[in-house]
Amino acid sequence: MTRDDWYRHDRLPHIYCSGCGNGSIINCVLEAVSDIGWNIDETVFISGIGCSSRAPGYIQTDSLHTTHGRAIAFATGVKLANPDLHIVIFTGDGDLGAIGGNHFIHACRRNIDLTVICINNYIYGMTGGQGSPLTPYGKKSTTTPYGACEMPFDLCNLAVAAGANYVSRWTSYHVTELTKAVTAGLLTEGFSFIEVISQCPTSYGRRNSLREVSDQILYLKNNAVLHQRWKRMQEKGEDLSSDQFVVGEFIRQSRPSMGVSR
Amino acid sequence: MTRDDWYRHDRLPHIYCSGCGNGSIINCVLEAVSDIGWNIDETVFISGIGCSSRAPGYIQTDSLHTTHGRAIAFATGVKLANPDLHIVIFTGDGDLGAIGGNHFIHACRRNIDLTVICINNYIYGMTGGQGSPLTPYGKKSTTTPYGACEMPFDLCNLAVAAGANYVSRWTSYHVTELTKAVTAGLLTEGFSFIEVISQCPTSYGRRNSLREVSDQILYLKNNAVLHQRWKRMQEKGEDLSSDQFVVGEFIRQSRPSMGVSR
Amino acid sequence: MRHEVRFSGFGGQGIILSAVILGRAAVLYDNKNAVQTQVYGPEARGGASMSAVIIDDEDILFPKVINPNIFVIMSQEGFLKYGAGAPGNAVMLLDSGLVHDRPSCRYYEIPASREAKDRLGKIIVANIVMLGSLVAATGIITKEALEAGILSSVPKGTEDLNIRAMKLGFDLIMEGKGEP
Amino acid sequence: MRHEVRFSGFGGQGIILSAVILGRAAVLYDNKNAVQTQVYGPEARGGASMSAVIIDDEDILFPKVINPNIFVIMSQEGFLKYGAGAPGNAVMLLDSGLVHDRPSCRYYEIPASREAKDRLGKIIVANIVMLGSLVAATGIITKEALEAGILSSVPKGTEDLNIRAMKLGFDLIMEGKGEP
Amino acid sequence: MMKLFIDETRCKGCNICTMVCPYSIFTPGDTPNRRGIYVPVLDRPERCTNCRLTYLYGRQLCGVCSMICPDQAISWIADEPYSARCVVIEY
Amino acid sequence: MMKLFIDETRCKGCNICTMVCPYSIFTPGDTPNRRGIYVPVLDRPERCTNCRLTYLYGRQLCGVCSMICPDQAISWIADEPYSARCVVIEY
Amino acid sequence: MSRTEFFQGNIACAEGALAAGCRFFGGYPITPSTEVAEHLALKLPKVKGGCFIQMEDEIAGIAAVIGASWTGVRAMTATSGPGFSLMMENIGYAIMTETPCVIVNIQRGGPSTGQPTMAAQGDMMQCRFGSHGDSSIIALCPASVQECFELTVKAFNLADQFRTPVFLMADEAIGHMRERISIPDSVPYTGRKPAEKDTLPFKPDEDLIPGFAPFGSGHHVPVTGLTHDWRGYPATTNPDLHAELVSRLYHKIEDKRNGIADYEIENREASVVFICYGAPARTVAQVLHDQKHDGKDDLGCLRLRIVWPFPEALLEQFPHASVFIVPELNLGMISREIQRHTAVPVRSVSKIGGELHTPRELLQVAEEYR
Amino acid sequence: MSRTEFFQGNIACAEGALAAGCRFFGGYPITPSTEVAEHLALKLPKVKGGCFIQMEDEIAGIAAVIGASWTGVRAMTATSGPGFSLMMENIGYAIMTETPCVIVNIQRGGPSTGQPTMAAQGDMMQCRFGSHGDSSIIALCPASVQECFELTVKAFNLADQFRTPVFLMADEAIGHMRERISIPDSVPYTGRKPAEKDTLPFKPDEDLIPGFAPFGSGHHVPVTGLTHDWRGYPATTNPDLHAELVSRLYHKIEDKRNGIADYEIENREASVVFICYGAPARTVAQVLHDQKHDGKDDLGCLRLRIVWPFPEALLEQFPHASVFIVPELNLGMISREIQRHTAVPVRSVSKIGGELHTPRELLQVAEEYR
Ligand SMILES: Cc1ncc(C[n+]2csc(CCOP(=O)(O)OP(=O)(O)O)c2C)c(N)n1
Ligand SMILES: Cc1ncc(C[n+]2csc(CCOP(=O)(O)OP(=O)(O)O)c2C)c(N)n1
Ligand code: SF4
Ligand code: SF4
Ligand code: SF4
Ligand code: SF4
Ligand code: SF4
Ligand code: SF4
Ligand SMILES: [Mg+2]
Ligand SMILES: [Mg+2]
Repeated sequence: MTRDDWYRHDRLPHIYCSGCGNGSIINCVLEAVSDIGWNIDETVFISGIGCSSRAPGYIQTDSLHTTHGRAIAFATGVKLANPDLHIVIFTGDGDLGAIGGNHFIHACRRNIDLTVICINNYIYGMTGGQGSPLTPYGKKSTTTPYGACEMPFDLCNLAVAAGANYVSRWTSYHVTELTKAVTAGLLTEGFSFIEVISQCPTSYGRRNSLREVSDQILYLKNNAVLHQRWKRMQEKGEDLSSDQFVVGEFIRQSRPSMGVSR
Repeated sequence: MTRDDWYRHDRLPHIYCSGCGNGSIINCVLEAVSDIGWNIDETVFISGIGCSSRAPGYIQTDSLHTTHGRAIAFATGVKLANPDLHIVIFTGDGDLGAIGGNHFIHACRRNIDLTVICINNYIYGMTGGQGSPLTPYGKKSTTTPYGACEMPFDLCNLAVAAGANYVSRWTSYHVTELTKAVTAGLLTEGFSFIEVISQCPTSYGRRNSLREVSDQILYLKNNAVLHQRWKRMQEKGEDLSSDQFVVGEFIRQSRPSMGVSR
Repeated sequence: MRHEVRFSGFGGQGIILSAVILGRAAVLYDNKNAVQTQVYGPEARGGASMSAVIIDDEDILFPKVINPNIFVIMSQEGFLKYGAGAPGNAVMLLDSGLVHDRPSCRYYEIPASREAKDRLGKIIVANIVMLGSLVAATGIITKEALEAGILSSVPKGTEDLNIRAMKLGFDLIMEGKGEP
Repeated sequence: MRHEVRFSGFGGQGIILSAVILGRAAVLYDNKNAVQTQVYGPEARGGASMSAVIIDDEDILFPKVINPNIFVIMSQEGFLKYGAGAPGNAVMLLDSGLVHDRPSCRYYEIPASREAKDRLGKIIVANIVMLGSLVAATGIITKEALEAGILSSVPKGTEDLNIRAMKLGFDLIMEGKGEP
Repeated sequence: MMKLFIDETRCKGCNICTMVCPYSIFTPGDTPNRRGIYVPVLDRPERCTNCRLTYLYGRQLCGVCSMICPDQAISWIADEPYSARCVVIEY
Repeated sequence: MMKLFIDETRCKGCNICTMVCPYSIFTPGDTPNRRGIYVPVLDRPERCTNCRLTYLYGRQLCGVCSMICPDQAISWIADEPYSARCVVIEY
Repeated sequence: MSRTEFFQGNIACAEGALAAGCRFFGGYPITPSTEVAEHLALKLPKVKGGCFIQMEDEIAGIAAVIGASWTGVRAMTATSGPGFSLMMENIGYAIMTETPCVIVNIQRGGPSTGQPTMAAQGDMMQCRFGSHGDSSIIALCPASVQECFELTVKAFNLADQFRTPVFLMADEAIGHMRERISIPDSVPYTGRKPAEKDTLPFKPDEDLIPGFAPFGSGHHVPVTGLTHDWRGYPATTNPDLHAELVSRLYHKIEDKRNGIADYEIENREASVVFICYGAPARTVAQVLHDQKHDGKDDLGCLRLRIVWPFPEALLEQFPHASVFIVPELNLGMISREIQRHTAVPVRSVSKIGGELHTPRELLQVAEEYR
Repeated sequence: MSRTEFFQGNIACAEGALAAGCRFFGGYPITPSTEVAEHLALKLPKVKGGCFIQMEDEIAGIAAVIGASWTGVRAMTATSGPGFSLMMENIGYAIMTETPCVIVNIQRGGPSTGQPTMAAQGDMMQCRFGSHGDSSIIALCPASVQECFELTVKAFNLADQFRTPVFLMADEAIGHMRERISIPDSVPYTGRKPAEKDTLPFKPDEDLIPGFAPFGSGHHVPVTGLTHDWRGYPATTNPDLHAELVSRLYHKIEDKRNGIADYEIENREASVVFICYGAPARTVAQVLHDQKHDGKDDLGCLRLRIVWPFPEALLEQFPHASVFIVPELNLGMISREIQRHTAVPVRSVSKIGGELHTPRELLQVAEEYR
């Protein structure tokens, strides 16, 4: 089976805006599952609510489009009740980082065998552009009209601190690297977390002087700093610019995990 | 005013079991606020639900004994609506670490000017001894009759990763150090988090071969490893024993904070 | 007399804004009553967006459009979804470059997008061109009210452009360009 | 005949367990009906704990104690809170070392804690001593049922100790020690 | 041989493909289709590594455009081999 | 001078005080009070640093027992100075 | 003096809050209520003492609002079905602790995520019975943009007066439509009755409501959601105290139900009487307006602006009623309540799916009884 | 064969779940329901395929249960008021997605944290109306330890049969008391109707209920809480689809209400009729038992074991009733429902605070009507 066979073609084209990064990310995830060769009957996609969380609806498997923020909690039940199922979660910076934060850190702690793809577009896309806990300091949204005055989370740091077995970050531009990271996450026992920074031209870009889709793509391309390089920068006492972010793999370990099929 | 003046004497003796560490910790916190000399009219204690969360009820100030896990969210409203109030939160490992985890990490992220005292007795005391997300691996509780099979959180790590300005850990045995840590937390702008490991003879000790209160006190005394020593151990490649835990100050910084009275 | 106007097009064309401007102009500057409503929903994102305005001299009780008698259509999908069923006695203004089909009622072909691009250099104001044409063609509100409505609705710095777009809309009708 | 038994003491004395054993014994080994209830609540922690058992040959419909006629009291606070109001026709067994006051009904003074400590070396089984005395004094269930009830309720390895405690309770009554 | 193909019923005209192809095979379209979409046009698609070499190597060789196309609009369909002609490859 | 004082209406007999005093001033009680509590007894409380020296230094000097007593049962009340007598301090 | 605007219902609601002196908004975005938050995000920071915060979820939103209210400020949140469900526990806390606050629910189609962008009145029972335990609350239903403004103001006044959460139960149709609104320079104001010095903080006055002592005012109020006595101290195993407290919380509102009723009656002589609230009232108004054109006048209407506590005495205002027709955008919620109080047949006209009843649909039902 | 035990209601409930084949418990401890979880924490790990998990809160608890249910296993949670309130959003999700699951609520005194250790029936309206939007559910009320067992079994059967969340609405009095229970070797079992191959996953059969296709069975079911069509695809702006779906969810239960009714009737000829459920039924039973001793027989009783959907046809079983006396441990919740359906006067006898009505109290009320 190829990536294309995993799509629910009768639901395409999807509802995403033109230039939205979500579609690229779904491609990468499906590429990874088809590469690994998971059985489509035994793979379940689960999500919360948001543009990003609509992803499972376009995939030809059993899927659970749940309530806002709760995908991981639902998935925990699915996985523990049937550890033979492979479970991938699609979520957003709002769904996971705001309302769903608790389920997130608890899943990391339990190291339950799930893979979470968090599409971080810095904004609540679905509801029209409110700030999220990932909206960078100073950036505009409909609920931060004067610029966000709260510091954002670093979800990867949080996942590491909470105990996840696999953590990495890429962007919707880095499709090749992302596909590899997702593959690694899927194959790691325990909880895997992949944050994907993505463009939302409709609700984020146009409010933050990234008018065109291409501006956002270039932003992702130019501001991604490789984990290894960041380490070297730190050693030299250098700091990231306010737009830069670190990409790469942050941890891969094997703390005790739950729900692993034997 | 001395510590004693902060107590609601008409409510003493409190409901805590004989030998429970909660009372000692309240002493330390009140010692700290009276040391600093906060005005009793402008100090508010806020808590969730649990034995630990009953603490504010014994203190002669305005107080808010809220719903389970939500103390920080309520406190956020109090503080932002009136930044002149000093706010201290009492919570437990269940209240903060289980149901209240999301409010916790968000408050760390926002760095809102609150001080949180989390009494970690490794158990849900109030409801009679169920496991909490802090119950150490393998330990018994009424809901982990075969020993906890989930890894516990390190709340201090989590607080640091989420962005808190002040984080430290002590125990109900270390009353002097604890009082100093609380004082430091109260005086730090932004979010301060002090975890206090404490004995619960009724619901934890007797299920985990710490039958007597004295066993638990000795446990706290003997297994606390000072932060600095732990660093040296790490350098030497040594590990903590399964009973040991690290105490001391983990961070004191001044990231941007919210709700600070000007 | 109750007028029910329906706007449709695709996301980004400013369909909603057109309706709001019309309603606001009617209420604030023409002293009429107006109710503006619209279709929300994610489906509106890729597909056709729709907004409606009811204008009446009397109080507007039932606030939803029942029998729209004026249509402003700016995309083919919008036409199919919201314009194709227009009753015989309706009037339709359509962006002739974007709508391929034609209704069975009276209609005006307004090359709004093309003219906006060619004459004003900004395709983004095509909706205001359509508004101008609408008012010129139907007189549903006064031109003065429309102008005031536009001025109080568009972002600072774009007033001039928008007024020129409105006038372009007037002209396209006056020049008889739109006549069916 | 409906009997309503009320147990009270402080936390840690095994007040609840006593009641459960009595109820279980009645139901499983004496083929009677029984309902056991208790007071929960954090206030019960430091203060007096209370548990009640209703025993009846018929079905027990209303499950709460209305007029307790048998009291087993193991602390002064328990006495004040749950025993002091005992009606004249009631019977009370009290741990004479722990309860200072005396009721106005018939009562047995059982030095259960002291005897448990002195004779069995374990103050923890004072409640079982009281249970033994209760059954010996009132015959509310058979001694055999009580023994079976205890055996099926106490932790493995403590059976012998508990049975000895029960017998000690019997003896204290037989020896007339508790007589009022 | 394979042929690059843009599914017009899916493409939303975002032009991301025009930014990522190492051979600049995609260029922004300039006329809207019936849905009002400016679908990119292909510039000498036979230059695409994937088209040329996938069969040879028996696996996907680039495919970045197809992977990044958020609307699942880019794919390859089988095609008869191109007749020999000079292909200028621009790096 | 001050005098160490255990409030019997509060003490729950946990004996934590008996573990922490550097002078072992508290020792576990052996008879229950009316509430059934074994309140610790004080062994030569005049040895307590706090009792002896707080007035002298104008601040709390030890106070660990009082701070750790979970039941707010330990405090100091004013007392007439002890009459001179030999105090053996055991370290 | 007043100014005229062409506003959405949601914006009018936010403007009403500002006019009422609301100084704190804590919430979480959700369609179709988000514009309330967005407008306050723009405006509150510009008002002295004003604070807008987007919390991590709705549970935290209402929690922050309750916390803010205890500092003495007027505070509100806005949400829709899913968020409203999440608030239920803390709403009960506000009831139990007698914390004034305003909760706006712009109702959308449920259950669950259902129809995020469509109108409904499906949470009318939930606002009354959605939190565990016995209680009573106040719920207002606007039928126009103007009323979104006015009833928001009123909601704050009632919240302060009764020390209770008050719900503005609007719906997507009213919240999202734009129409004429006239915004007055000043609005009615009834604040919290202050606590007298040295009174017990939860000891009620004769009106069953205790005076309010904000945090920081030296009253040292211990607030708890546990059953508490007049001092605020927990007393969780005392049946009498619980019965007294919870009955009082119930009666302080329910006893006034016919007094605080806010309604419009049209044609008391009618035989066919519509009872309505919120968006369907617009359809009913159209039908009643149209009957005059048709030269008829046997249709009447009771329109409720305060739906809970339900003012059942109003049902007697129609001595000739042969039927009560109750159009609702749900499966007949307030119809249930009406049935309890009257012998007149109640005809529930449910419509779910997001569209309003058309005038024709209601007329057809009315015809059946003519 | 069966064995006799002396169990708490909560333990009986857990045992009932095990007997019914429940293999998943996800929950969060709360007094007075915790023993249900604790017992299952002990037992489930010993059962093949059994899984107990304590989640981070009640929201996650019910979420995990719903997730587990989609793998085809029987799954449950147990809670009390505050936790129940938190579950409301996801309960709506279970309703909308037609996910069978059992939710045990051991009711305690509310609102808010209220009286954690005292008995109440204050969540009876909440279980019916606590989630946003229109819906219907099934609620069972045990009045003895034996019924805690039996009705838990029945709850699982009804959940599977109707593809809906089913509530076991017990109370602290029943949950915490210990009494005789007889545990049979096997229990009635009605499982989920399986989905036929290649049918649409949400296309109902004639009984209005679609067949169930568990995850992993190759049916590729897209489950969503949004309004969806028969394929499970979102269709959130289609009024007709929404109306069809939500009406069906309502009617699949409500239409069967008089059929699935589970009740006991005593003395159809009575003039004074008690209607009761749960713990107060014990008091009523005592009163009726005692009247025989007094040589009277004018008291009758309708005891409901299934309270929702409300089987109103049963009210007609008492042709001579001059009053319905409804003792409840709340301020009169089911009384409200009864009032809707009958012309017989309804006398609500509320008791809140945690204690049961005494036989004398109820007798006194009955005397008023004798
Ligand atoms: C309980 C609840 N609160 C709020 C909402 C409204 N809501 C839907 S999606 C969303 C935000 C989604 O943001 P994110 O997860 O970043 O997804 P994106 O749309 O940006 O991909 C919100 C707040 C909801 N559906 N349910
Ligand atoms: C929503 C909700 N869920 C559950 C409970 C029951 N509950 C009360 S306290 C508590 C645990 C408290 O544990 P912790 O915070 O560790 O406090 P401790 O008693 O150990 O000090 C729980 C689960 C509740 N009151 N509310
Ligand atoms: S709103 Fe943003 S995230 Fe949502 S579909 Fe559009 S571009 Fe993508
Ligand atoms: S149960 Fe544990 S935490 Fe609670 S009062 Fe008793 S000892 Fe303290
Ligand atoms: S990336 Fe895909 S959707 Fe975007 S323009 Fe290219 S083909 Fe079209
Ligand atoms: S596969 Fe690679 S080379 Fe071929 S068109 Fe796509 S991006 Fe260009
Ligand atoms: S520490 Fe306090 S409560 Fe404990 S024994 Fe000593 S005086 Fe009593
Ligand atoms: S203050 Fe110090 S020295 Fe004095 S009794 Fe207490 S612990 Fe001992
Ligand atoms: Mg997002
Ligand atoms: Mg704890």
